[in-house]
Amino acid sequence: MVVVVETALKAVLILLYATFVGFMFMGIIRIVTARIHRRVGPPIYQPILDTIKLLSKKSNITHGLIYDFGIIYALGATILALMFIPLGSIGILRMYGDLILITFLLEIPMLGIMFAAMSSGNPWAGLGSQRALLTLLAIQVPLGFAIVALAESYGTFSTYQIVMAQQSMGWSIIHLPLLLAAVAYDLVLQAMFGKEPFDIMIAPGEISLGPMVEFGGKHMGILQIQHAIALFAETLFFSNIFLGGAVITSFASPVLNTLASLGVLLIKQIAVLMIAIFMGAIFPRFTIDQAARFYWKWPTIIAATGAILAAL
Amino acid sequence: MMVSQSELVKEARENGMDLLPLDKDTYELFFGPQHMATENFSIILKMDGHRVVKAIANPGFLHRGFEKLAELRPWHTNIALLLRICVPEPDVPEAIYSMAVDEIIGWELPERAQWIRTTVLEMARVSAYLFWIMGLSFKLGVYTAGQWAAAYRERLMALFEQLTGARVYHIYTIPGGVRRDIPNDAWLRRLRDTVEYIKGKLPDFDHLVFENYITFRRMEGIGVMDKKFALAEGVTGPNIRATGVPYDVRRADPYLLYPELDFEIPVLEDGDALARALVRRYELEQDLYILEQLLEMGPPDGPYKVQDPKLKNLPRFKVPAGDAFAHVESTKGDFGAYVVSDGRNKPYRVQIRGPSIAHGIRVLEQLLVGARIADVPVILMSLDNCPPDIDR
Amino acid sequence: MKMEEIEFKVAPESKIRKKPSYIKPWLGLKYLFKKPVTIKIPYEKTQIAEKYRGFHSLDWKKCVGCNFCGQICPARAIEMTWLEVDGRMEKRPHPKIDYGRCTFCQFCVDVCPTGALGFVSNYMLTTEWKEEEIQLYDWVPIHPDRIREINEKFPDYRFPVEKIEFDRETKEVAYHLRDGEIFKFRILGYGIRPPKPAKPVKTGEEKK
Amino acid sequence: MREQAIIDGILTEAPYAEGKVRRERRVEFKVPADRIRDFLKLLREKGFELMLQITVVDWPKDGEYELVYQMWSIEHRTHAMVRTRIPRELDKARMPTVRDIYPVAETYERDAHDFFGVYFEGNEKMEMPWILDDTEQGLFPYRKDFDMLAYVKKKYMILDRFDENKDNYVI
Amino acid sequence: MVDWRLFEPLFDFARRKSLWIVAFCTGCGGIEMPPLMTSRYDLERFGMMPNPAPRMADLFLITGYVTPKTLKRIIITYEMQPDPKYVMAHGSCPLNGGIYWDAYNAIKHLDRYLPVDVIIAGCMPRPEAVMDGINKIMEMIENGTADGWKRYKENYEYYKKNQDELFGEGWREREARRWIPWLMNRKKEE
Repeated sequence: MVVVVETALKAVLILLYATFVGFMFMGIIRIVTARIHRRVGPPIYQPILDTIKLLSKKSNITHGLIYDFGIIYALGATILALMFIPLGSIGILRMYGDLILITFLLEIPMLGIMFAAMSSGNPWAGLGSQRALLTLLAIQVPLGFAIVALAESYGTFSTYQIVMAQQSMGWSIIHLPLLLAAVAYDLVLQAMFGKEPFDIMIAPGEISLGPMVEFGGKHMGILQIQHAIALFAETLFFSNIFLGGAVITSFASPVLNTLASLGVLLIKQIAVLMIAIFMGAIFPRFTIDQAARFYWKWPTIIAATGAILAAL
Repeated sequence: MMVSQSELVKEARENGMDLLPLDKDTYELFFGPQHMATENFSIILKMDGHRVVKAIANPGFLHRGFEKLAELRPWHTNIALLLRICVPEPDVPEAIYSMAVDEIIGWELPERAQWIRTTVLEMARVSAYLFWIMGLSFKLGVYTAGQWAAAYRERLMALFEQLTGARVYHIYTIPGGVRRDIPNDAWLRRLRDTVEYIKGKLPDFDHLVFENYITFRRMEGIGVMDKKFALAEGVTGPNIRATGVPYDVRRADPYLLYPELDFEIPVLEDGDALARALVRRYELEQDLYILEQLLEMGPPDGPYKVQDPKLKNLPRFKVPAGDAFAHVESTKGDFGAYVVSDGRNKPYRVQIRGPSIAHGIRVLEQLLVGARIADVPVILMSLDNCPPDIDR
Repeated sequence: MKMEEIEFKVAPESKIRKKPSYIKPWLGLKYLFKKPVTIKIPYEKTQIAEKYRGFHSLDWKKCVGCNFCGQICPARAIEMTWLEVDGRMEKRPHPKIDYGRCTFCQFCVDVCPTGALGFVSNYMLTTEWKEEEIQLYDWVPIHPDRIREINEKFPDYRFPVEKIEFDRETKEVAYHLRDGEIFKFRILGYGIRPPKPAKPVKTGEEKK
Repeated sequence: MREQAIIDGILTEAPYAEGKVRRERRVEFKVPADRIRDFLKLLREKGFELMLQITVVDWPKDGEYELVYQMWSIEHRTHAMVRTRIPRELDKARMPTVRDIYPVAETYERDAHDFFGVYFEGNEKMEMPWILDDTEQGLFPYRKDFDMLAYVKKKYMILDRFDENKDNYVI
Repeated sequence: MVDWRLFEPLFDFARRKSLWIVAFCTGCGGIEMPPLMTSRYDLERFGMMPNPAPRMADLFLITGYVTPKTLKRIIITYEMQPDPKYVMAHGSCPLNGGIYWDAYNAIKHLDRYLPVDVIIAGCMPRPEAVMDGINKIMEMIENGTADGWKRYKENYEYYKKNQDELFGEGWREREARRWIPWLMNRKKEE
């Protein structure tokens, strides 16, 4: 019984922490982008206010069961993914957190959003869903090769074991094959964050936010929370498998150890985020066919080379 | 209770709600006016997947009936009205209307007025091009360059404000000269600084937009026009220069001080969106160069408007009967005005010919066929379509 | 088409063309640590040009009521109004300006033969859409010195009048100026011709 | 003179037209309405490649519309106005289209049809909705006899916030 | 159930600080929108940003004159926004027609067709004036006086009557079907 309560408590705490830090990440994205634009930008807590406002809307438009369910589905999948990823020395399901499972769970929120968007019947949402599907398809290939490279090189699919292995042999990216995999994975992350040049599925100037066009009020609010958690989970996953994660045991107190490892992880996550922001600020958007061709070309070649090198 | 699909369709048809897909392959898509890329202009697209099958331009959201309104207001007052035709560069309608009226009356403009008018027109061109860079980069998705362009344009806005007393609607060029003199020498110095400043910032735009690999990928081979097509469709301005026709009103039909100024006309043969963008980019550089030359020349001494006793009583100011056509080179193309007077204190007929009426309807409809939905904003922006001057 | 006939100076193609690059866009990050160009408006003030075309001012003593301003106005925002201040009727009608129409072209100032009508650089007027607040958009301008005094006290370019009260029955108008002063007069009628004092004003012409 | 030479070159092949030089780089032709297609075809051959606008001027005193085809020649660097007159009654105000000669004329013809009611025969987009909204179509607001103030009062039921008695132009 | 009224102050604070704007430039004032949104005046400092989709927007800026053809779209867009929503009118034209007081194709008194919360003077208003108007709307949200959306619900009959008088009955369906014959290459059937 105590174990159940403790696990539940841990889960809630992780969720709260992830949501909060995710919102801060959203704020950081907006502020840093603003600074590159030579302007001041919003306060860092702005995304939280946005979400509160969206949740407090008085009228909500719904288009049926699938429409509501898709959103919940997206949020649930993201939370589940978060639970599988090791967060420093804490983790609920980290033992079961296998690379393929987490990657899969991080991608399916997009499917949930697409269900909802398609059921709204808006042509823009339909267009956006087409694009999102194709993007999803395009990133599979480099993603797969990157994971193969990781698994080949560490001989395991478990995220936690990869993190532990990195404690002894150094970060993944200092090994050439894994560096290549990391580059490919980072390009994929750009699409998962929805930043330029791969923000094709939302593309405000072209298809007016695509799948999001019909969402308003509470639906959009939940999507904002989902986005925040997803940001946290994706950066966390990347820092875990490529940037060494954080397992700090140098302090006597376990609380201090946990805090220190969270801090280290946070720095790594922000570093991952910054690369995404910088790339997003300076490149225009690809069209969907160009993006697909791009993903099937460069990142695939890089990741495949990494996988082959790792296998040798 | 279950209602079958066919019954629903029938009920919808009876209630006039036949909004189903057009046929089994295509669907209807309203592109605008509530859309970030269109600026209150609407294109009705028949789509097949993400390809456009047919496009119909639907103008008229900004129609106010200027040509009728201008017939009911005194000659000078029309300046305050007609400049609303082209919002990004309101000096152009002012200038063409004033030039046409000047021609009907037969006024010789004082040299100082000519200098000021040329400077204002060139400043308007620079500001409109910066605005266009902003629009292009917002539509391409490289927001950084757009934000910078809008910020640098504010410097020109401040200069306009000091010269004319307003930020956007200057109401400055009037028949017979301009309304105010240059405020002081500090203004000229500030203009020189601004020209230098914007010139120094041009490489930044190059890095982000015009030399960016992805921009090339997005714009190459999109919306291709050839020379014959462009001439037949009445395309003017940078758009026709991008197809290889060196037509520039400033050289072909010189006005104001342009015969004395030295500038180059960029001409490219490709006729695609990229060529149009590069031509505009080079023209921005040339406009800054023209401003430098004008500043070098310095404003000549003398009156800033025609000394005519008739100008004392503006409401009763009469223009002799006659008609005239005047046009200038705006950033969008050949902007013309045809003014008819019947000798009273109001114009008899004013027709403004915006370049976008040629670019925005037939050219756009034909260029969009076969384009991807992502190319639609790029084509719109590369044509630099300005909806208010279609609608008037 | 004969190209040789056109002696345009055509730019060489090499100057116009650009080379695509993956590397150069990264230079776009160079302003990341520079100071933003933003004017932080509630805390900073922008510099308004000295002769910015803002609201009008009117020297009532100089105004001769010639209606030139009313004739030139493209929006017909100006109407001549007969006023009564402190029980004495003004000898000439004065222009009443409707900012629900005015386009701030200031042609009226240009044509004013005596220089009575002028403009100040105040430009800010924000109200709710309520009948009593919209009254603010319709006023007879006050003396430029008076506006200048108010501007010295409140340097934020706002409309110099805070509230306009208008009694539809008695036609009495009260301007509540921003520095607390109340300025009262009565509207007798509209038009260039003086109103007939004996005849009661028609209800159809009810006007602020 | 260059302009005179252009006119002479054109008029020898089109004896039905009149031409004159207005000033440097501006020429003017008067053509009967039924020969407009022949004349524009000729102009196109003679190097007037761009059509800038079709202007309609309403002359109710003469009972006529004046159509001004504004042409520009990049080759000669000259602006040509081709004037023609047609009756202004709505059922008689008909012109042959020049869409096949200058494709862009289609747009200008739609414009003229919407605002003046000139019907261009052969232009199949004549019936297509153009700038004006449903309620204004068929009003032809740019005609001189369109009473705008009365129409505005009827349509918006308000001309001024407070007073509705202002029904004539002060100017 | 949780009593959400307790959280109203927090909600009002969030609504005030995160006004998303519909990206719909309805008139000339649209030209001052880019400077407002971009580096020089940077509205994002107040948490405002243009939003391409009306479903998630709160504030509607009527940037200048409104023609009947645009007004149809404005009404449809306005009705798509979820409550609470606010409308701000720029310049003179929506109030009284402005310079288009006698134009046959410009709306004279916007309040007859759509509830407007704040109006700012100017032709066109400077960005500072627009920011002042936004400030005003923020204050009104705090006080609870920005109730245009409530008025629209309560007086829907009145607004609908005016709209129908202007456009003719059944204009929504007519607008939606208008282009289908032309897209399908068949002439209007009527």
